[in-house]
Amino acid sequence: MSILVGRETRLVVQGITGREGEFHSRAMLDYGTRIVAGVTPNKGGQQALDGQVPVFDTVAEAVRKTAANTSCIYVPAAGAPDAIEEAAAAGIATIFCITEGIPALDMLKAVEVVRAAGARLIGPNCPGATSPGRAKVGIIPGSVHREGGAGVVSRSGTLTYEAVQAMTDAGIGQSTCVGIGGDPIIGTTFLDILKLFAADPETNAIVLIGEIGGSAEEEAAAWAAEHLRDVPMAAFIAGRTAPEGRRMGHAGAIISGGSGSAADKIAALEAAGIRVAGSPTEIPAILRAAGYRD
Amino acid sequence: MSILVGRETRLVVQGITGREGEFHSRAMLDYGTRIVAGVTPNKGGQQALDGQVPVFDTVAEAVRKTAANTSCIYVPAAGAPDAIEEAAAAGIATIFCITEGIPALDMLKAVEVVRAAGARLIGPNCPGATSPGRAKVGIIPGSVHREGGAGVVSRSGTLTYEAVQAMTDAGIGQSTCVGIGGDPIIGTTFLDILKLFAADPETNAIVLIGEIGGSAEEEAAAWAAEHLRDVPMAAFIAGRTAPEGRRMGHAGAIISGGSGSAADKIAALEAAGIRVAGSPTEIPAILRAAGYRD
Amino acid sequence: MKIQEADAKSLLVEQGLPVPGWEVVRSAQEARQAAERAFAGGASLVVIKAQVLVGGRGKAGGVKVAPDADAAEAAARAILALEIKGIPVRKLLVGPAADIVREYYLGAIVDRVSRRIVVMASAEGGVEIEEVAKVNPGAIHRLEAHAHLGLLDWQARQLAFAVGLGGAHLKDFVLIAKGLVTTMLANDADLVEVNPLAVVRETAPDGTTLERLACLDAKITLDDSALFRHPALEALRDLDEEDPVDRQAREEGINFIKLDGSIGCMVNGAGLAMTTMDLVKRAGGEPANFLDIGGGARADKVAAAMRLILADPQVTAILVNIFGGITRGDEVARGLIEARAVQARDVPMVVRIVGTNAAEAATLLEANHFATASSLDDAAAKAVAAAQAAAIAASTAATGRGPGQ
Amino acid sequence: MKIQEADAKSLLVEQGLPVPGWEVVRSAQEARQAAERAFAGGASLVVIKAQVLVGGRGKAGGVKVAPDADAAEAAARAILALEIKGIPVRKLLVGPAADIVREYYLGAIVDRVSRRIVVMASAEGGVEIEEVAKVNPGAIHRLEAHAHLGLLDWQARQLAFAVGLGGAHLKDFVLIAKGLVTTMLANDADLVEVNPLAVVRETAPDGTTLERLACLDAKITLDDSALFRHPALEALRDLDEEDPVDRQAREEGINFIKLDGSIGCMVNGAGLAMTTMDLVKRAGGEPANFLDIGGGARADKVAAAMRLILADPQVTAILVNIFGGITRGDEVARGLIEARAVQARDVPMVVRIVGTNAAEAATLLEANHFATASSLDDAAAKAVAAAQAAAIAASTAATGRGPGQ
Repeated sequence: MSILVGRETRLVVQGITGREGEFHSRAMLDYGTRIVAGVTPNKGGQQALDGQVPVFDTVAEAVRKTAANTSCIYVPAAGAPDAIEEAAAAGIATIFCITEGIPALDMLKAVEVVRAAGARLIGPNCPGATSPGRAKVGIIPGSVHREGGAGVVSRSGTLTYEAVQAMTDAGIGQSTCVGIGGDPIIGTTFLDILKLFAADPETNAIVLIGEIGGSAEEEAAAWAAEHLRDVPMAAFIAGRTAPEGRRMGHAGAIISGGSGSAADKIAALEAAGIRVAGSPTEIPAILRAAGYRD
Repeated sequence: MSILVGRETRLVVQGITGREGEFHSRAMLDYGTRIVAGVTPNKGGQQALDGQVPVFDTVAEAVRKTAANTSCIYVPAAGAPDAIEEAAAAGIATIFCITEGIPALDMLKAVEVVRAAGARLIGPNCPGATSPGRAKVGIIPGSVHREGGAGVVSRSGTLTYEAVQAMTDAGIGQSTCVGIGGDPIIGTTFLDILKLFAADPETNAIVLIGEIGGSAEEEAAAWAAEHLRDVPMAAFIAGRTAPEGRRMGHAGAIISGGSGSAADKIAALEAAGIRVAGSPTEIPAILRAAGYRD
Repeated sequence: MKIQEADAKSLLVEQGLPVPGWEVVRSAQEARQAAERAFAGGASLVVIKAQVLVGGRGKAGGVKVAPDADAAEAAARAILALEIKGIPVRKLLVGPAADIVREYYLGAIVDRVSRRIVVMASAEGGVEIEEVAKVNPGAIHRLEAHAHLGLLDWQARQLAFAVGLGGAHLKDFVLIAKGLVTTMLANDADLVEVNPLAVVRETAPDGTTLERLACLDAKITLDDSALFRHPALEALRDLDEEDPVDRQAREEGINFIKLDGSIGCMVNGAGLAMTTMDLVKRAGGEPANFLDIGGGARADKVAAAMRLILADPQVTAILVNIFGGITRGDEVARGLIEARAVQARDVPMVVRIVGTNAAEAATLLEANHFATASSLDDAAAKAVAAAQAAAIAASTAATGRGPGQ
Repeated sequence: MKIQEADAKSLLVEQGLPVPGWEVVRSAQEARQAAERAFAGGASLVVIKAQVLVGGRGKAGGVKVAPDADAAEAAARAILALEIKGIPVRKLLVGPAADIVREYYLGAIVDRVSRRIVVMASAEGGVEIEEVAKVNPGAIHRLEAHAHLGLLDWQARQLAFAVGLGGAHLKDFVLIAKGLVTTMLANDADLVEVNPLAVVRETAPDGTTLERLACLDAKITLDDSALFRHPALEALRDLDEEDPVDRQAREEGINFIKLDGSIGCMVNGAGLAMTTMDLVKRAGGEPANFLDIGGGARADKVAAAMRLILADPQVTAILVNIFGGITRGDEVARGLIEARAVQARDVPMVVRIVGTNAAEAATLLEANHFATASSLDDAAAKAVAAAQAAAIAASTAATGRGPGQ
């Protein structure tokens, strides 16, 4: 098993004929992900990726003809909320939105539509998810992974690669690595992913990589304290040196009104019995110290 | 038993201090309906109906303090959709909206809100419902009723009284009489009420009183043909002489584009094995001929 | 409320939709001048269309195309001489005729069943959509728009691909389809229809041609219940086509529809009013009107309703049917007594009042010598008999002989 | 993007909210004239407020009240002489001072947790809401508005009653609360705050007084991601308060924030950039900036980033940390080589490039004699060492003596 993506994933890529969409679709295919369809309005009938993937005008048609169950969106910010809503309405169960820079109010609306449709949205502004050896959806480089039993969840992109690479180098493989995205309004939170990992029999340890802004890490810590006492965990929080009131690259990474600081998050995690690494390279040792065995 | 209203009804009247609201609330109290609260913004703390009913500023407060589960709305058209949404958000399970003349687009929005809240809306532009001997909510004169086993559902007001009086005069009592309203966009349809009657052990016969416009009678007939074969039924359709393209008083009563005529509806009902009366006074005889025994 | 094509087009233009230009004229001479302006603007043909609120004007000869100003004037004269379904043509729309490549249907309605806005599109445009629905229902593509969301981009695209308007026209179709729903929401319309929506060929000044989408006809029905918040739209009501009695009824707050029969009806409640008409017909008579005095009517409203009924010279008998709930029977009786005291002509009247304060009403009616009835069936029969007696009396008066003589 | 109080008030006025008049001035003389106009308009007191984007101006002496023009001019001069949290005051708001009866808080935010618009109200207005949240959280009443629906009437009423603004002020409160959310939706704001919302006493020309609600202060933060669709709002960016380097970074499309340390950082990815800063600090150094070159950066962007870093004279060492995913390591290496070829001053640089095309990058860097590191911890340590060496060298140069001498 694994969460969110796996061998049962039948992927439709929205925006497959764009530069980003095509580049990453190729990498996903190379990794072994089953891409069953692409969608680009007005390019229906074409074949993408050297004839490997049929392109449709609408997600509904792609679902009807290919039984796609998962979507990955590389559509530019102005069109991405519409792409999310189209996927949800077409019955896609799991929607990854890689797109960065979507206005927050657009996302509030898209999240309502996704909720009403009973779908799951990961992102936006996220790197996607990889279940090593099974499938990857998004933009995480496949090379950083190793198959194993540790689940990784992160708000970040390259920081996740860094942490995962450190785990792989230390011999700790991953069940699934999920980037939930750096925006303030995202479809799936740390807490949601912790619950999925908790229910996944092949995930035996969890790594949480947070950053300044909001209180999602604190909520996750509170839940973990109650429900994940027996699961070896490690955490890392970026932004100990970030100044208050400035947005640190990610739209969601800002300490405001005295809340959302790294210190608060670290305190909450430690209080929940989760050790917080000073550097991503320390994560493997913390996991082992917490009882993780490969 | 009965449907929608009964001894378990704990009613909050929205607009209780208005002329209509006060007049009908008094009649409901006289009938024995348990009115636990009234709501009029800025009149919270007052007592309505000679001290018999406490008034609150908001429905939420009324629900919190009186455990109201049913609402009846006498608020003017401009404020009625908001009143419906307030009731739904406050957790009211059954909402009757008596108000006439609400714009259709406002109702589309209110219906979405009610759906999302999982509540039931009856109306608008409806006379309410009475479960004889138990409770009445709305404006149907209590005097027309008699306790019994026939369920009545109607799009009309005074026509319903006429039909129910004819039944009462003929010795056929009612389990519940429901007016679903004469507007094109209503919260609860014939079909919804048929399903409730079908599930009610004390309803042994059903009378459906329709009129021109829309296709709700046809849908109800199709369902009845399949599910109510064993239930004695009678119907009446108003508007055999109505000209096409004119709105006959009710916003929903219009034959347009060749659809919604009385002839179509009568044909559908007869095809479903339901006899359609030529006059409301014939309803009792049809019910008895269909096998109804008091 | 129905509004004229030209007004509907104005509402579409307000939302940024592509509608070819037009003028509204009231005479053949004005039509000629409008046509001349269209020709001067580069048109090679002009279209002249009757502006009436009833359907079927095409079949009735109410739409013509003209290649020059003389022909336009002649066409206008011919159309202005028409009566379409009993409505005399008083106004014309004149504008450049489009060079149509292909016609489509696009419409938005407030749908009773789904309780959503339903947007429909079809590649079979230019004909009545009800006809398409009967003959080839699969040709109509429908989808539901949430009133809070309007039509979403992906929904509009889905419709475009369904009717074969992807490719070069996709962007414009999305704009137009969304604009239809925006027009509906902005004006509280319950129907907004563009039929045909057409791909038209246009020639640029340099001689190159291009094809684009245009809304060639428009039909909009406004929600009467929402007019209170659109005072500007109330001005679009076409008083030319409204019966003066209808207007009077509207101003009195009475639901009134004039029909062709001889038995005037006064009822409280719309469903009961229709039923009363139906029972008049069943008893062998013909209702002269639909009239609902509404709930809780007082004596003055009853008197006003009586004036409306008596304004129709065809009315030879009156049936009053009141089931008192909110409405108090004695109030109605008082109104009837007042009305009869001042009414211009004497017409037999049968009154049935039951429900709230029926006993008081009965006392009043009896004291004032009104004919009454207990059941609705009985009341209808008596009213029909009275009308028949009046007809016989009238024919006797006309021929100078009584019946059977 | 933060905007000034006066601009925030303009956005509220656009939505029809009651905001007392004001003028923005840049000198004490202009302030005097504005005050004279306010007194001529009937004000008995004027308020002069510093227009700065940082909080706490009241405590810093940035808000004063004056009873006459002389006092207003003096107050303006005093405020214009202030620096508030390091920001010199350049602009003032001048307007009639309200006669405040009672203060409230009203605010709307885009809430991360509920993923709804959360509207908050409190009867404890005029103080920082974060303070109220800590001291008396029960005094803050919250409710969620759906982004598709906006704030509904009943929700606004509920808030009004919760803070004790029913009665005579109910209608105005509903208008203002709904207007706050409308302001948010119309401008893609992620925060709209009125603090205080106040009941103010006004005296009519005839001497009668009345009380009404007014928005006395306003704070709005706009969503940077949505500015592309609000070109007019981009003009509200206060360039006076923006560091020129920040502006340059924005124009280059680079996420850059200047800090106070000596080690310049260039990283791809925001989380990794923060982590790099954190590790610099952990290794005993101080980061000079946050800099994220974004995904897939090419050589020219790398060169631009390098210019931004070197524009800071405090930078004595540079740490480049790239984890190649979309970003190709060799592209970054080429950018670094180009940048170094033209750069004005020579600063030690430690480069770590892993991931996509790391091998090619390593070859390029080695050929060009760059100092490299394999792990991030190692890179941070080396950069800190280089900065410390530079500091020692500088102090040696300054004193004319080497270390240990």
